[in-house]
Amino acid sequence: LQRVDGKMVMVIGGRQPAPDIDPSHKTDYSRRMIQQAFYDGLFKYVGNPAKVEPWLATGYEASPDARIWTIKMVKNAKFHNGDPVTAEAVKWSIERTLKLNKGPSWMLSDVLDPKNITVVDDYTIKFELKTPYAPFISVLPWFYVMNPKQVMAHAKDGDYGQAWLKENEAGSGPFTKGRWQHGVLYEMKAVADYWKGWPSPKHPDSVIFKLIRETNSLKIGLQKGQLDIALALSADDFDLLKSYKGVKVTSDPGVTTLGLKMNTQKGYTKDINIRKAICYAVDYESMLKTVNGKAVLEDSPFPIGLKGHVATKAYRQDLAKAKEYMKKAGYPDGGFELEYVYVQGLDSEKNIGLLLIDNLAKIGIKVKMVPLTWPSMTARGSKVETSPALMAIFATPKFNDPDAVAYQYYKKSWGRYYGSSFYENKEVWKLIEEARSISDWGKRAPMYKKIQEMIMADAPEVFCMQLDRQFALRDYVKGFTFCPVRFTAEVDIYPLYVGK
Amino acid sequence: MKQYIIKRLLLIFLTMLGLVTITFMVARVAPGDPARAAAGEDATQEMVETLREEFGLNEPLYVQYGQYMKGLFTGDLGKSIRTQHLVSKDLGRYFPATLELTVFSLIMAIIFAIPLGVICAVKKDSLIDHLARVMSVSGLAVPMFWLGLMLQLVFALNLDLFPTGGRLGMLTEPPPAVTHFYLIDSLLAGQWDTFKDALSHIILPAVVLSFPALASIIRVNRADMLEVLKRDYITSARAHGISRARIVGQYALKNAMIPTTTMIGLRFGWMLGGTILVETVFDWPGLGQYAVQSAVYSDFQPIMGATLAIGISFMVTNLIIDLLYGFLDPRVRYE
Amino acid sequence: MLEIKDLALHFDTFEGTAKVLDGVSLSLTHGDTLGVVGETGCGKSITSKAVLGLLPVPPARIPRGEIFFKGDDLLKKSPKEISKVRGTKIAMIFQDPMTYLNPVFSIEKQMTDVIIRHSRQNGSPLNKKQAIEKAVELLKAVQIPSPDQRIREYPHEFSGGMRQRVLIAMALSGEPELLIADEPTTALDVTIQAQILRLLRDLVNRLNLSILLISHDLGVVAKLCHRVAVMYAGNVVETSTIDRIFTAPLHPYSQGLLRSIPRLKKREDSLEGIAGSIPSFINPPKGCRFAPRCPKVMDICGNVKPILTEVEPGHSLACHLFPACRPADA
Amino acid sequence: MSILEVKDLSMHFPVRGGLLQRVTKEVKAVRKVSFNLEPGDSYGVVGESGSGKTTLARSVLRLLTPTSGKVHFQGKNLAGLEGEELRQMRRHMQMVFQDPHSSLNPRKTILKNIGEPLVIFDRMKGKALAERVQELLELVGLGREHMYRFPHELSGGQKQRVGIARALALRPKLLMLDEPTSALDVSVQALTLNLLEELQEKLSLTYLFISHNLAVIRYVCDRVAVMYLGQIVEEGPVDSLFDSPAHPYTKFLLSAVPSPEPQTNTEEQILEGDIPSPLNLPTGCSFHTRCPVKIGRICETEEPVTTLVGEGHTAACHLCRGDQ
Amino acid sequence: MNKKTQQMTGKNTQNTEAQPQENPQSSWARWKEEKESSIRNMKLSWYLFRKSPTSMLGAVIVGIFLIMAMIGPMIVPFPEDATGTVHIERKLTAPNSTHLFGTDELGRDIYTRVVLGTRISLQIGLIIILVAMGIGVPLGVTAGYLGGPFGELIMRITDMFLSIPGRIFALAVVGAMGPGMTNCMIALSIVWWPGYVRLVQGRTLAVREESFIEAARSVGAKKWRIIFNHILPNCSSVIIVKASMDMGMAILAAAGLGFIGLGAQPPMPEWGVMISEGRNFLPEWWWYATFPGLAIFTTVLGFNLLGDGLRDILDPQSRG
Ligand SMILES: Nc1ncnc2c1ncn2[C@@H]1O[C@H](COP(=O)(O)OP(=O)(O)OP(=O)(O)O)[C@@H](O)[C@H]1O
Ligand SMILES: Nc1ncnc2c1ncn2[C@@H]1O[C@H](COP(=O)(O)OP(=O)(O)OP(=O)(O)O)[C@@H](O)[C@H]1O
Ligand SMILES: [Mg+2]
Ligand SMILES: [Mg+2]
Repeated sequence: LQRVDGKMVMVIGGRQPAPDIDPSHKTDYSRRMIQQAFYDGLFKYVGNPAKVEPWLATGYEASPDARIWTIKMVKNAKFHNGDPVTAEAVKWSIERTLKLNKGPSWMLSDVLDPKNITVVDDYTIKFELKTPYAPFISVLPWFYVMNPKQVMAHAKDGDYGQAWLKENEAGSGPFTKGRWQHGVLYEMKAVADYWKGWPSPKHPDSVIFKLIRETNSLKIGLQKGQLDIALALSADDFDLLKSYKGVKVTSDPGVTTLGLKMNTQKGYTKDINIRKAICYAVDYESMLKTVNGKAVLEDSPFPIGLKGHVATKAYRQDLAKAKEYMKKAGYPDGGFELEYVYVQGLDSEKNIGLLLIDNLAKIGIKVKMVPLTWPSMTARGSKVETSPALMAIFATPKFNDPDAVAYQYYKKSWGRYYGSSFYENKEVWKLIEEARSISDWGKRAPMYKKIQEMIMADAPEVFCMQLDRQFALRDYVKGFTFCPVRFTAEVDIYPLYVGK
Repeated sequence: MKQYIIKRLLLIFLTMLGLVTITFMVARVAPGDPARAAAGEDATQEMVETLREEFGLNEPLYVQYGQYMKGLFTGDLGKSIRTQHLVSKDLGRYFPATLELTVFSLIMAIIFAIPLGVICAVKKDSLIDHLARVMSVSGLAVPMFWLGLMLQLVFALNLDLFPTGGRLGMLTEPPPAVTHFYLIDSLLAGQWDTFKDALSHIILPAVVLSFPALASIIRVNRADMLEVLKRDYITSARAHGISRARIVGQYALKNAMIPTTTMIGLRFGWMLGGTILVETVFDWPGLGQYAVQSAVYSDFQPIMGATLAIGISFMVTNLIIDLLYGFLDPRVRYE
Repeated sequence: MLEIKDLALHFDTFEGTAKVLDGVSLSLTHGDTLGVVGETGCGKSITSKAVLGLLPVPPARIPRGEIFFKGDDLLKKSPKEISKVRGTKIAMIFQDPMTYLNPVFSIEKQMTDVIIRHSRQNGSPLNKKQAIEKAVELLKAVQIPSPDQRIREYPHEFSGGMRQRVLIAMALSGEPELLIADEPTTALDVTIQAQILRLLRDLVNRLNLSILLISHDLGVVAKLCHRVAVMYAGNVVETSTIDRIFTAPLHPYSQGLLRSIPRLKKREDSLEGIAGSIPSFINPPKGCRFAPRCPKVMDICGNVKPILTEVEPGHSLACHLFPACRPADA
Repeated sequence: MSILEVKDLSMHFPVRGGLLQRVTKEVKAVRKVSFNLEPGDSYGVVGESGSGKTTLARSVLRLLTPTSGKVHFQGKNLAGLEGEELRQMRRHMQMVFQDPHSSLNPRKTILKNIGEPLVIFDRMKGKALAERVQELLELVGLGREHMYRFPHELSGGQKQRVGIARALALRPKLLMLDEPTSALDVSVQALTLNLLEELQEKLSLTYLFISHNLAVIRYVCDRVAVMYLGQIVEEGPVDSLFDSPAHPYTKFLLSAVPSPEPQTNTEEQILEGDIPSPLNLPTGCSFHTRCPVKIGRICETEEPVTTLVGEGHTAACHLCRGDQ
Repeated sequence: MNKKTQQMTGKNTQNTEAQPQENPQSSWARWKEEKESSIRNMKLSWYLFRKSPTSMLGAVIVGIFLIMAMIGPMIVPFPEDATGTVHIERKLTAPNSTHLFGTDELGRDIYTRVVLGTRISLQIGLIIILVAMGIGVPLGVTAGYLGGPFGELIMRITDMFLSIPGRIFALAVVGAMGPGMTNCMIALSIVWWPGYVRLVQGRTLAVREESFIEAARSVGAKKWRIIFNHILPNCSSVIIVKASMDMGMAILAAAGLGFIGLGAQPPMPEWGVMISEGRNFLPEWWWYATFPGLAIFTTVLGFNLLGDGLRDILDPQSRG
């Protein structure tokens, strides 16, 4: 913790830059951490398990068919330039995202036409969806409210202010933009009179998100107290940091799943028997060890902790069964090679690959590790013809509704990074369609149970594990809360404060 | 002379065109789909198409090439898909850092290497000569990134003499930009603390970056000094009774500097390339790191931009060095 | 004035010790001109460099011998003292004017450096401007056209003959008493050679210089010198006046040498030449080094080294054909 | 019939410069040179450095393609020959080079160096080749023990002998000797010159002997040509030319040679100045810039024509024409 | 010439004299006679080489690594660790008697991987150099000997490549083609060949001026004969010297690319990659990054010293 001119500065060290903080654009942990600091949404995810808490909203009403949603808003919220946050601004912001068709727009683009957002009064807004959509409220925390006047004042050539908003903010959140040095650091300054107030008077006056790409430097920084929080380290590092004086390491079960997507439409893995053999051949226990046990094995396509999750009959290492399935598939001794595609440089996925080489060798399958850059990898996964036999994918449900995960197995997900298995089961698809359009949880729950069981039986991927989320903080950093639907290394900096 | 410079600049220009063409072609065989990556993990096909259009990626190759070339002449190097910024803007942000590091390292290498080379040559086979030779052989053999890691461990962690990385301390404001070299700018602004901070940050990476250069400059300088000291004109200077100090420091050194200068020019280019590794290790927010990250992201506009920037500065340096020759060696003619 | 006595010089090479000079004795009186002739590699340059202490010290080594200059043994002087002798007492000009001028400095710089240094030693230091004036004067003296302009040029802008003139001018700048000229014309064309030789002769006459001229061309030596020393493989085998050597050489090597030279004035019927080549210095013949090639070789030649002895007034010789040259114990 | 007839041979080297590497200037290294060689002749060419002696030899041998002029070898014009025919012609004309050291491939044994022409032309190999090479070595006074050595293991004189042996390998009729002894010591030079004389007799060779050493030329040659800036300024039988030179340049050249005979050292005449650059040739008579007996404007403007000054003795000088 | 060789020459001359030449010599004796000079030259080179302790050190190091590359799998305790076996249970063990260099985060024996990495690194270096030579030498000879507009074109293109810092260009190439060992080798070869063109062209220009080339032409040798018999052999020493120096440099460059994640890929035990992975485990698990680093250092040092030594005996003119 640093003090400059009597002000407290908290420093978070992370590796991923945030070159573009436009809330209507693509987002990831670093960007969202900053967006969450600068902007408010109607709702916000808090707590573990994640709950949707009203933020700019005070409450909502839904029509019974989950089609029309009316939301009431707080009246005291104001943007950093003093403008009040009104329903008009909310409407404009959501419209902007949908029209630009970037970033989070995909969550609503299927169900919401920008025309059907109506401002009822200054602080009431109404959404009429095309189709019933039960998780509507769950996705709203992803849509931040921008100040339309401020943004449009900087708009150029009809770009909706995109060029400007990339590096500037027009929000109402607890922080405003401070020093902005691309590739080096981003500073967020606390808004002293934040409309919602602060949970503790000892909140930092400013927070610096410092880019430190080397693990080494991150660790040293934390150890020496130059950093207050270190993000995105490996399980080994977190274990090590625990032993440092003045450092505290948090660990919470997360909902991020690691799945090895198998191409179900092409090649050897088209055969369900091969897929099952692979699922039975993998040594799940060792997999846990690669992350020092900081994970739990998946027992369903849905992560444990997600609403609607039920334990299904999961695959565990059983070489006899694996061999049996190989025999069924017509390859009793294996004798072929499969590609394992993963993100180059991502050690956890690399380790899984090495484990696969080891495990699958036992049923006669050779594994060729193919590290690719993320763009190349998603490109390969986008077509049946190029999608590899095995592809490691970490996926975090974007909102706290089973649909967020179920949708990954829906036909519309084909070609997206999590849809690279090109899973096809008309029955499952129909169930997914149905379940998302009903608002009655009592009816939805059994449907999701069925979905989970059926997907598990089809084995479109090796369901591996759910990683625990870990953060390393200096021990005087208080107020840290964990929320599983946030991105892997994302910290909500609003509640942080300094205490003994 | 003027004509020569114009000719060289023209040559640089042509070379750059060739380079752009080659990198462009190479970049386009890439299997990656940067638009998809830029659109985000959950992007729909439609969203990907939107971006692809925005970046002009769905045009035929020759059209893209033409557009790139056209952009080049107006200073538009395209847009980075990873950072969403204009490449020219990114270059402006990161290149000064790289230049500062490289120039500082080069100066450091020269300051140490030339006197050492001379001393070694004069005191051939003495202890210092042997030491310097050992250093120069190992300097060329040690992997820079590894050396960086090791120095970091010793000097930053164990001895706590220098920071582990970065260009300035977190709380230090960069000095007002004049030259974009923090060391110079902070002095210009009279910010002594900032200067010290910048200096403490630059030393470790500069040592690593300059190590191979130091080694090879010592080698070349030593060898050339030895060679020159054997030359007839040195004998004749001695026969005319010129003092030893003057013979070594002037008569011989100026001659020996001719090949050494070539080596310095080569090393400068080599160092610019070396920043790729050093900046990665020391978190130096420069072009090398930018290039690496773009490469890892298959983001080719920035890679081309970085290649161009580094290529041009290397060629300009070589031009300067060639002009320096005229000062060192009157036999050189500029035609 | 200059007396070299029994000078031996060895080079330590990794193949062994090269005994390059094996007791060279020469003497030069004031105002005299002495030529040294011999085949390539016989040690002429080395001898002259030894006088001024210009040898690379390792590998070179002087195991015995003395070099007296006006009574002082130059070999016993410290490097500092010897550097005072250089240029001011003894000056030197070299074989290849192309390589003996520093290519990266202007003639002006090279000359004024030398001039200023000498003027300091003489106790009347000149400043830069005076030095330049003196340099221009010297260049004029060696007949360089428009010296005040050309002095600013660099060596490569000069022709070979002019470079040699510059070197001569530099050598003269310290007003030396002895000039050692190591093959000053070998690299030049005959017409240029004639120019340089005349220049040298004029200077010698005008400045009353003593000169030690080294050459492999007997013609050149004959043009400039009164006396001549014939060297073979690190030994002086015969010294005498020019006339004696050319008309009646006594040593078989000198004889062979003279019979090898084609003459311009009349057409020779046949030349003789000397078969074989100069022996290895690492493993030289035990006795007379010329023995393996000598047409008049005797038994003793292979075992005992002849001593340079005056057989007639002003004519010394080292050959067993003359019993006087045998060492006492043989 | 003359074995070699050279008529108006010129060789100009282009000098490139500027941005586009255009030809900006020309070095006129050989200008309109004509001479005849009878079988068994030893024809000498003398001149200062840069006067074009080597270039002349190279263009006669077609190692360079002459700019203009004719070269008839045994009545056959070489000018039009290309490829195989030219190669076949080379069999009869060989060259010995100035620097014995660089004229042998340092990576090949003497056997291979000498044997190369035999391999090329006669496809000899193995024992036959070794035998022939040994023969050649013995011809030049070396032995079998030298056959498998590398050039650097031989002395300068030995290397030059190897060079001669190689030139003789194909039993040529004409040998061009480009300063074959200038890198050698006098004692070795004498031996080499003797060898050359001997060989000429034994193998009935014709020599074109290039040298800057007038004494050597006098010793070896029957006829001699004096070159200055690419032109032959005087030509004639050796005795006539040496004893009564007609061209002022030849006179100066002869007087410039220091003679070892002490008594003959009379006061010589000295030629002032340097040889002009072949890039900027003087107009008129190219010697006029240095000529002390220049007769006036005619020398600066008009090229002198070659005139007969004695029996078979010609010179190109305005003065000589006046004599006529 | 040294004493020994002289004596040998003397002795041999006597031998040949003693035997009448026409006697059918044994083929062994003939061979000996023919090759005597070559052998003597080699002996001399070897003698010179041996005289220099640093060159010897280089040769020894290179020799050891070559042997390691050849018999690596036979001398390591856990050969399977290099191909993908994992032993999570012994992860990150400090160096001890079973694991001389400790183990990595998957329990693989670092000693094994470092030793087996030798083959990869040498292979990478060798292939890069061979490809670079394969492209550069013919082009260099062509440009140098034949010249003309084609030669000019070659040199212009070479200059173009030379005026780009190689590493950055290699980065661009691998970045575009995607990470991997093959692409890494392609990229490095692309940036490596121009050096050989320059070198060989320069050398060819120099050799071309030597009169033995003229001599060969005057005895009717054709272009290709001159190139293969005269030019190339006389370029060979500079090429060999450069190649041996470049081996080290290529290994370093490949490791550099491996380090930033664009070179060889797991499970290959490539040293650069190992350092790259190991650096995340510094300083606590220091052995992970340290030993591969030392391996690179030693190999490159070996090649540099060897190259230096070779240059001193093969090509004494071009130092530096
Ligand atoms: N630095 C050295 N190391 C070993 N040997 C040397 C060295 N310098 C000269 N020599 C040897 O000394 C001998 C005499 O050399 P020197 O230069 O005096 O010959 P020279 O008579 O001047 O011949 P030239 O006529 O060629 O100039 C030569 O054989 C040479 O090899
Ligand atoms: N390949 C070439 N290109 C350009 N100029 C050349 C070339 N070869 C020779 N010259 C020039 O032609 C002129 C004559 O050269 P040449 O070698 O024939 O002279 P030379 O009489 O043999 O001189 P030397 O006695 O020095 O051997 C010289 O000025 C030389 O610079
Ligand atoms: Mg000499
Ligand atoms: Mg010539």
